[in-house]
Amino acid sequence: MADAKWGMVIDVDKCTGCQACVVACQSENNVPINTEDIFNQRRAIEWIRVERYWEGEFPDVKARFIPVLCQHCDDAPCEPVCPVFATYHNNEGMNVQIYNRCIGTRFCANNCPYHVRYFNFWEPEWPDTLTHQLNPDVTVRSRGIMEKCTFCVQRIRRTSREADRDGREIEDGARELSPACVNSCPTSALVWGDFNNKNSKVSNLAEKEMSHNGSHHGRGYKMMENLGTSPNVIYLKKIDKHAKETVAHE
Amino acid sequence: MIPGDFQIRKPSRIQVLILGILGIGGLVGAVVGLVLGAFVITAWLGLPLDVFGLNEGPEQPIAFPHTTHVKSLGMDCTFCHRNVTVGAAASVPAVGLCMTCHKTIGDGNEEISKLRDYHSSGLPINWVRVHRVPDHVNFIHEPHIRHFGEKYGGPAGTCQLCHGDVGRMVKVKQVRSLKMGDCVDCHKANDAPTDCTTCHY
Amino acid sequence: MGGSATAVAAAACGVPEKELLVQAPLEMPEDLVTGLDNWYATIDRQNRNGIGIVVRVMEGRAKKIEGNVDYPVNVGKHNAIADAGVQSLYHPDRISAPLVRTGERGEGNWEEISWTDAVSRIASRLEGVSGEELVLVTSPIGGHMGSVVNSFTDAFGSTHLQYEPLERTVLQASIKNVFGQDVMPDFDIENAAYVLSFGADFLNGWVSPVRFGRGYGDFRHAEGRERGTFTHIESRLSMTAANADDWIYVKPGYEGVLALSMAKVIIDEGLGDDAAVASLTQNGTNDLSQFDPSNVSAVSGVPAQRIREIAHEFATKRPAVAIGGGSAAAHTNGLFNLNAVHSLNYLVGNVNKKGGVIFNPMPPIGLPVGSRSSSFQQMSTLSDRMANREVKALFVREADPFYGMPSSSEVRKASFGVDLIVSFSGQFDDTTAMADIVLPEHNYLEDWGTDVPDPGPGYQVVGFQQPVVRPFFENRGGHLGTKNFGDVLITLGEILSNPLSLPGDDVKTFKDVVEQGARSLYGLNRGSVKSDDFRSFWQGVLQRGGWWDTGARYDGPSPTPPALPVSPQEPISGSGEFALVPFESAGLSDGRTSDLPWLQALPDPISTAVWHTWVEINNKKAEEMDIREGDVVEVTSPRGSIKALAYPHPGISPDAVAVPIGGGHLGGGRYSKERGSNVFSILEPLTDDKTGALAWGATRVSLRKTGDWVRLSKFENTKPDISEDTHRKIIPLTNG
Amino acid sequence: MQEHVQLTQKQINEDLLTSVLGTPRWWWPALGFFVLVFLIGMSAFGYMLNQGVGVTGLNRPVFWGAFMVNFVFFIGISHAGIMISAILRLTQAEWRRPITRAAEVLTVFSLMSALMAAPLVHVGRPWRADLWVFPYDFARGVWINIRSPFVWDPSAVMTYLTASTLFVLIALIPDLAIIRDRSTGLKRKLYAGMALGFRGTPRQWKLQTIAGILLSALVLPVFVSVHSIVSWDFAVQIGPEAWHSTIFAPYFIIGAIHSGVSAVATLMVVMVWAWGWNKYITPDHLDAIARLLIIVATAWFFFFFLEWVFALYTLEPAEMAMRKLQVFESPWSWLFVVFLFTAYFIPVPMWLFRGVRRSLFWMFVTTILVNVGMWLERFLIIVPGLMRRSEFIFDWGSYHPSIIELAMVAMTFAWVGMGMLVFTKVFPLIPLFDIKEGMVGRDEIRIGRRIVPASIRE
Repeated sequence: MADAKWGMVIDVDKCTGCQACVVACQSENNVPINTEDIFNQRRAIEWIRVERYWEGEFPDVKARFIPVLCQHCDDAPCEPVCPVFATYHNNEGMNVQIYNRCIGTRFCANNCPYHVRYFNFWEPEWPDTLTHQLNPDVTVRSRGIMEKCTFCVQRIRRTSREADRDGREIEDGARELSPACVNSCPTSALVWGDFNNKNSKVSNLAEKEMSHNGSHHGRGYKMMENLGTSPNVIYLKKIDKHAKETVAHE
Repeated sequence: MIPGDFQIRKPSRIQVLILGILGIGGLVGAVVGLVLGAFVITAWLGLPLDVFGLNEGPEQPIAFPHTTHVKSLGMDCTFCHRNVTVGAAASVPAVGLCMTCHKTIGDGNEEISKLRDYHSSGLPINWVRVHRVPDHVNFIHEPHIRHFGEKYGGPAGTCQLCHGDVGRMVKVKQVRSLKMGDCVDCHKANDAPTDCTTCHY
Repeated sequence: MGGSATAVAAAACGVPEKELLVQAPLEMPEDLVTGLDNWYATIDRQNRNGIGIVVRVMEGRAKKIEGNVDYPVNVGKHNAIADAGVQSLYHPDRISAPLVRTGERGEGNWEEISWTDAVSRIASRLEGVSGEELVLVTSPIGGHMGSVVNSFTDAFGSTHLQYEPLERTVLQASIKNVFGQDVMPDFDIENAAYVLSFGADFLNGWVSPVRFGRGYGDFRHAEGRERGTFTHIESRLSMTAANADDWIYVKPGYEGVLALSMAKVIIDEGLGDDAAVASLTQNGTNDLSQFDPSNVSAVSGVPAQRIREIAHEFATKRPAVAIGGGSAAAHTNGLFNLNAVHSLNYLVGNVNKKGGVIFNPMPPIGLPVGSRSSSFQQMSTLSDRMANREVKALFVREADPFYGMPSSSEVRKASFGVDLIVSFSGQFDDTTAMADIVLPEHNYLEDWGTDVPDPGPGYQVVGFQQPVVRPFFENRGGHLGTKNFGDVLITLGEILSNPLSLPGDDVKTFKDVVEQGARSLYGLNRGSVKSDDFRSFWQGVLQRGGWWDTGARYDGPSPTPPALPVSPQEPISGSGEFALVPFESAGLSDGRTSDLPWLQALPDPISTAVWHTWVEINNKKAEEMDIREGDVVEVTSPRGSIKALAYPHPGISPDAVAVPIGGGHLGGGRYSKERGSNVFSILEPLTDDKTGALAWGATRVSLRKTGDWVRLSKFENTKPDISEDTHRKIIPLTNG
Repeated sequence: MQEHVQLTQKQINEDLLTSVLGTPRWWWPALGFFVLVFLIGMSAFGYMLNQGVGVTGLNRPVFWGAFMVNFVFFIGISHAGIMISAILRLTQAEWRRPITRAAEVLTVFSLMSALMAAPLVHVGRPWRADLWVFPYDFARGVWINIRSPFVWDPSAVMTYLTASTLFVLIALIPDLAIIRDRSTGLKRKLYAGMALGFRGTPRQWKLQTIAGILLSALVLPVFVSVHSIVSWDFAVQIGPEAWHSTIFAPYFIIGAIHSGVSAVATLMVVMVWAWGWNKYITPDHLDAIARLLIIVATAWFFFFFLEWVFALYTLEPAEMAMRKLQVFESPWSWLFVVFLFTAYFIPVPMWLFRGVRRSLFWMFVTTILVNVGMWLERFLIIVPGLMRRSEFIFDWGSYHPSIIELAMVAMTFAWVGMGMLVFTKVFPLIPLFDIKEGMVGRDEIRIGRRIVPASIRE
C-alpha cells in the first residue's frame, strides 16, 4: 500500500448533519467518553465533528452542516512544528500522529488551521464493563498527548496484511479498508480512497469536480485553500438554489 | 586594590602541575564515566537483568521443557503456537492440546501430573509472560513468519531469529532487547517498512 | 527467582500484572483465534425500525457495529444509535440476574434470586388471575417474537398493548385511509425528483432514518439523475428542515389545510392527473374553494404566493412524493392533516410507482408486522384500569410507559393498584424501577430473533437476528444471568399448564421457533438464499443477516383515491404563549437510548447541545424576553412544568418553543438517571379524535425565567453568538 | 554627570560584603516566603503530573496559556543581563558598574524560570520532555525535528544560559578571592576552590578582563537570537491569526529589553532598600537607566505600532476579527487598556521628569508597572490569538488560568526571588572589583592646567 495516497471527498450537499460518523469514529478509535464536564471545559474530543453554521434570520434561515476531520494536508502546518517528529507525513499521503512519541507541546494543535487536533487533558476513563468494547487494534491514548483522525490506519494495516497473507487484491472502496465514518454515513456524503489509483471513486470525483488549469468546472474545493496547506480532503460545495456563487479562496 | 585583598601564595610549579593533571583527568574521567553510564543505562533499559547476569527466565507454573519437545522430539514450533502463522499473537496452546498426548504419555512425572490436575479442574494455566511489547506497539507475528519463512524455509527456522534457540533453553528467557531500536535495525536490514504507523497506531 | 524479579521490575514501571500473564485456556473454540476478528450479521434493535448490521467480534467481545451491506433496508448504512449498540451490551448498569423487590414499590431495594425461583414466584402469583387481569405491555413486536407473544396472549386470553411514546397510529390509519394499505409503504426518495414533506423529520428520527438517509444521498447526487428538490414544511427547523432546499414555517396543526390548498392550486391549474382529480373531488362535488391560498395563508402563516409556487413545483417536477408525519400528525386533527398530505400523491400519479409511494407486500409465512402500536387512548384506559385495581398483573418488556406517557406521575401512581409488575428489561428504566420482579432479558446482540422491517423496501424481507457474542452474564451461571424473553414466556406457559402453541412438535425454545421460521422460509424455495438442504439455507440466512425476495412485491389492486377531506378541522390546543414542539434529538430517540454515553454526548445537529434538556427559542424573541443561553427556564403547561436551559437560535418561530425528548429519566443507569427534564411529563393528554393517538404536538406552554444560569454543555463556541461562516471559507455555496 | 563620592577600598569591601558575611534580619523570612511559594507551586506541579494538564484552564482551541506567557516573559527579563553587561560594557557606559552582576544573575535565574515554565510544566508528558530538550535517542533511532522552533528554543536558551553563567562566574573570580581571604575554615576552602587561585597578579587581571570583553562580544548574537527564536515559536504558525508577522523577532527583542531593563531598575531599588547600598547605586544610576528606558520603551512602542499598521494595512477579515476581539471585547478590552497604560503611557511620561527618574520609590513603581504591562502584552498576543474568532468561529473558546496554573506561575517568580536571595548570601551582588576599578578610573589628576583621568582604560 506504500504507493497509495489516501484521501477523502466530502459532498457537503449530501451531509445531513446526522452525526453517525461521530459515533462511528468514537467506537472504532477508542475515543474517550466526552462527559458533561469535558464539554463544559471545552475539551471534547471528536476526530470528526459536524459543524453547523447559521445564515439569515427567521423565517428565511438556513442551518448548514459540514463534517470536519483531519485534512491530511500535503503541506501540513502541524508537521514542521513538532519538535520530536510525533507527527509527520508518511508515504501513503497521510498525516500520522505517533502517540508514544508525543510529549504534548500542543504546538501542532495551535498551528492547525482546521482545529482538528485534540489533546488528552485527562486520562481517559471507562467503566470496567465498557472496556470490553475497546478496539484492540487502536492504542488507548494516555493523558498529555495529542490525537486526531488517522483515516483508521489500523484498518488499512489489518486489511492489507490479511490481503497479503491470503494473496488477494483489495478493491477500491472496500469496506474493511474504509474509515469507520465513511462506512457509517447514511447518505454516502463521505467517499474515501486512493488518489493515486486513477480508477478509484475519489480520483474520478476529483477529476470531475476540481478545477484543472484554472478552469473551474465542478463543485470541488479544498477547505481554506488560501493557506497553502494542500489538503487531501476535497469538499464539494453545497448547492443552494437561492445562493449566488461564492468562491472558497478569495 | 588595597593591600591584603589577596593574601595567597603563588602556588609552586609542582602544585600547578598536579592541579592541572587532576583537572584534565577529572574532566576526561567525567566524560568517560558519562558515556559508560549511558551505555549501561541503555543496556539496562534494553535487557534489564542481563546486565547483571540475572536473566535466567521466569519460573513457570509448570516447568515445561522445550528441550524435550523441540530438541529431542523435534516438534515444530507451530504445532503448539498455532496462531503464529495467521495472526498477531503466537498464542499458547490450550490445555486440551497438551492432553492429546499426555493422557497416556508421562505417567509418574510430577510436572505432567500438574498438567493433568489443571485439565481435570478446568482452570486455565497462568503462564508467566516472557516476551512483552508495550500496548502502543502493534506487533504481528504473521507477516514476520511469512517474510522469513520464505527466506529460511518455513516458520520453524524463523522463530529463533528473535527468540533464540528455545529448543536448548530449560527455562525460556528473552534473548533480544526487543526495544524499538532493535526492531528498526532489523526492519532496515530487511527492507521492511520503517514508517511509524507500521507498528504504532 | 528471575521471574519474580522481572515481575517486580515491571510492576515498578507500571505494567499491569495481567499483562505479565498468558492464560492457556482449557479448550480453544474453533473460531476463536487470538487477534483475528469476525463480522457477524444480525439485526439492530436500538432503532425503532430494525436495520441490518454486522458486528465485529474479537475474542468473544463485540467491538464495532456497522451496516449490513446485504440488508435491503439500509444497504450497509447505519446511524449513531445503531453504532452505540455495543454500549448497551457492555453498559455498566445492566441487570445481571433476576431481581425481586424487597422494600416498598419504587424504593429501589432489590434482592437477587435465581431464575427458577423468580419464575415460580411469578407463576404462584399468577394463579387465580384471569386472562383479562393480566396485561402485557411491550414495544411494537414483529417477527417470531411477535408470534410467540401472540400465542402467549392467546393461551392466557390476556391483553397485549404495543406501546411506544411517539406512536405511529395516525400514520398507519392515514395509510389505510388514503392508500388502503395495512403495512407501511416505502417512500422512494432516491428516485423522486421532488420531495414535499410535512412535519416528517425523516432524516433524523421519523420511521426509518437510515433508510431515508440512504435515499436522500441518492436524491441529492447520484449517477444518471438530476439533483432533486426538497421542500420541508414544519413548525421547527428540524435537522430534516435544515437539509431542505426550502423550509417553510407553518403554524402547528395547519399542515392539512396547507396541503389541501396546494391540492386546490394543482387542480385549478389542471396540473394533476385527471382520473385522480375526479376521484379526489368526487367528480367536482367536493368544494375546495375555502382552501384558496389567500384564505389558507391567513391561518397557516404561509404566504399565498409560496403555496402556489410549491404546489406548482410539486406538480411539475415529477416524480414527486409527498410525505406527512411527525409533528404534522401530532395534533388533535392529525389524521385529517396526514390524509390531506398523502392524498397529494394521487395528484401527481406516483402511487406504487418508482420515485413515489411504493406499497409493501404482507410479510411471508404469516409473520406479524413490527410496528402495530397501540394508541394512547388504549394506554390511558390501561392506566385507569390499573388505578381501579382491575389489573392484577402487568408484564412490561422493552417499553417504558412510566417515562413516556403524559402525566407519567399519575400513571406511576396508578401502578400501585397492580399486584404484580414484572419487567423484562435489562436496564433500570423508569418502569422497571416500579416493578416487583425483574427478569432481565438478553441484550439483542446476545439473542435470537427475526424482524420484519416496516416499512420494507417494497418486497418481502425477514431479517435474522443471531447472538454475536455469548451472553455477557453467562459467567454468573445458569441460575442467574439473563435469558430470552420468549423462552421465559414459554416456560411460564408450561408451569401454569397453559402451554403456548408453538409451530412444531420439537420446538421447545425461542431459538427453535426462529429455526422453525427459517424452515418455513426454506419451504418457500424462493428469495435471496436458495440451497439444497436446510442446514446450508440456515447458515446462508444467518450469514447474510436475513432473507428477502425482490420478486415478492405488492400485487394487490391499485387503490382508488378517496375523497379529499374537505371539512377542515382546527387543531385544538391549550392556552399558553408558545406552541410546544417536542422533538427527537439525534441520539436519544424517544428516550430509549438515553442511557448510552455516546448518545448523550452526541451533539444535537441544530443546537450541538449535549447531556442536557434545553428549550429552543427564537433568538429575537429571547432577546425581547431577556433570556440568554443557559438561563434556566421554567416551561409550564396546564399539566405541570419542567426546567430546561434556554438555547436561542434563529431557526424557530417566535411563537413556538422546542424541547428535546429523552431527558429526565428517573432510572436508566448512571448516564441518564435524573439528567435533564422529561418533556412528556408536561404534555396535555389530548388525542387525535379519530385514532386516539396522543396529540403530542398540541400542548401550549408559557415560559418563565427562574433567574438561575447553568452552562449549557454543547459543542459549538462558548459565547452565545450565532456561528456564521461570514466569509464562506468553510462552506462555499453554489447555485448548482 | 556622576557625583564624586570617593570611597576607600576598605569601605567598599565592608559595604558590599555585608550581604555575604552578615545576615540581615529580613533575610530568612524573605527566603522562607519564596520557598513557601515555590513549594506550593511544586505541589501544584505534582498535582498536575498526577492528574494531567486538565487541571489548567487550557482547552481547545486555547492550547497555550499562562505557562507560555511566562516563558516568553522570563526570556524577556533575561535580556537585561546581556543588555547591561555586554552592551554597556562594550560601549563603556560608566554607570553600569554596580548593576552588572545583579543583571547577570537575574538573567541566569530568569532563564531557569523560563525553562521551568516551558519545557517542564508546559508539556503534556513532562517525563518525556527529554525527547525534546535532550533529544539524543540512540535506542530508537528517531531524532529531533530540526524544522521545529521548539528545537531551536532549548538550544538557544541553553547557549544563553551557559554564556550568562560564564559571565557571572568570570566576573565573580576576584570577588571570590576577596571573600576567601576574609573567611576561615571550610568556608575558606570552598571559596578557595571557586576562586580558582586568583591572586590579583597582572596576568590574571588581564585574562579576566579580556575574557569579559570577549564573552560580551560573543554573546551578542545569542542575545539577538534567543528572543528572535522565541518569537518564531509564534511567527512560524499559520494557524492563529496575527502571529505570522515578519515584525515579530525585532518586536520581541525590543520588548524583552524593555521589560528586562525595567526589571533591573526594580532590582536596583530593591538592593538599595535591602542593604542600603545608596553610596553605590545613586540617583545618578537610576537617572541613567531611566533615560535608557525612555529610548527602549519608545522603540518598543514603535514596533508595537508597526504591528498594528501591518494589521490595519492588509485589513484581512480574519485578522481584523481577532484584533477586534483583542481590543473591543471584554475582558480583553480592559486588559488591553491596562497593558497600554502600564507598559507605556504611565511610565514613559513620568520618566520625563527628573524628580521621578531620581526617586527610588517612583522608579520602583514605574518599572514594576512596565513588567505588569509586558506580561499582559504576551498574554494578549497568545490567548486572543489562539481563541481564533476568525474562521472556525464554530469552536472558538475562551481561556482563563486556573488556580493550579497560577500557583505554577507564582512558582517561577518565586524561583527568581529565591535564587537571588541565596545568591546574595553566597556571593556579593555588586562586583567589588568593578566598583574599585570605577573608583580608580574616576581618580583625576591635574596635569598643567587640565584635569585628566588618572588612569587610561585599556
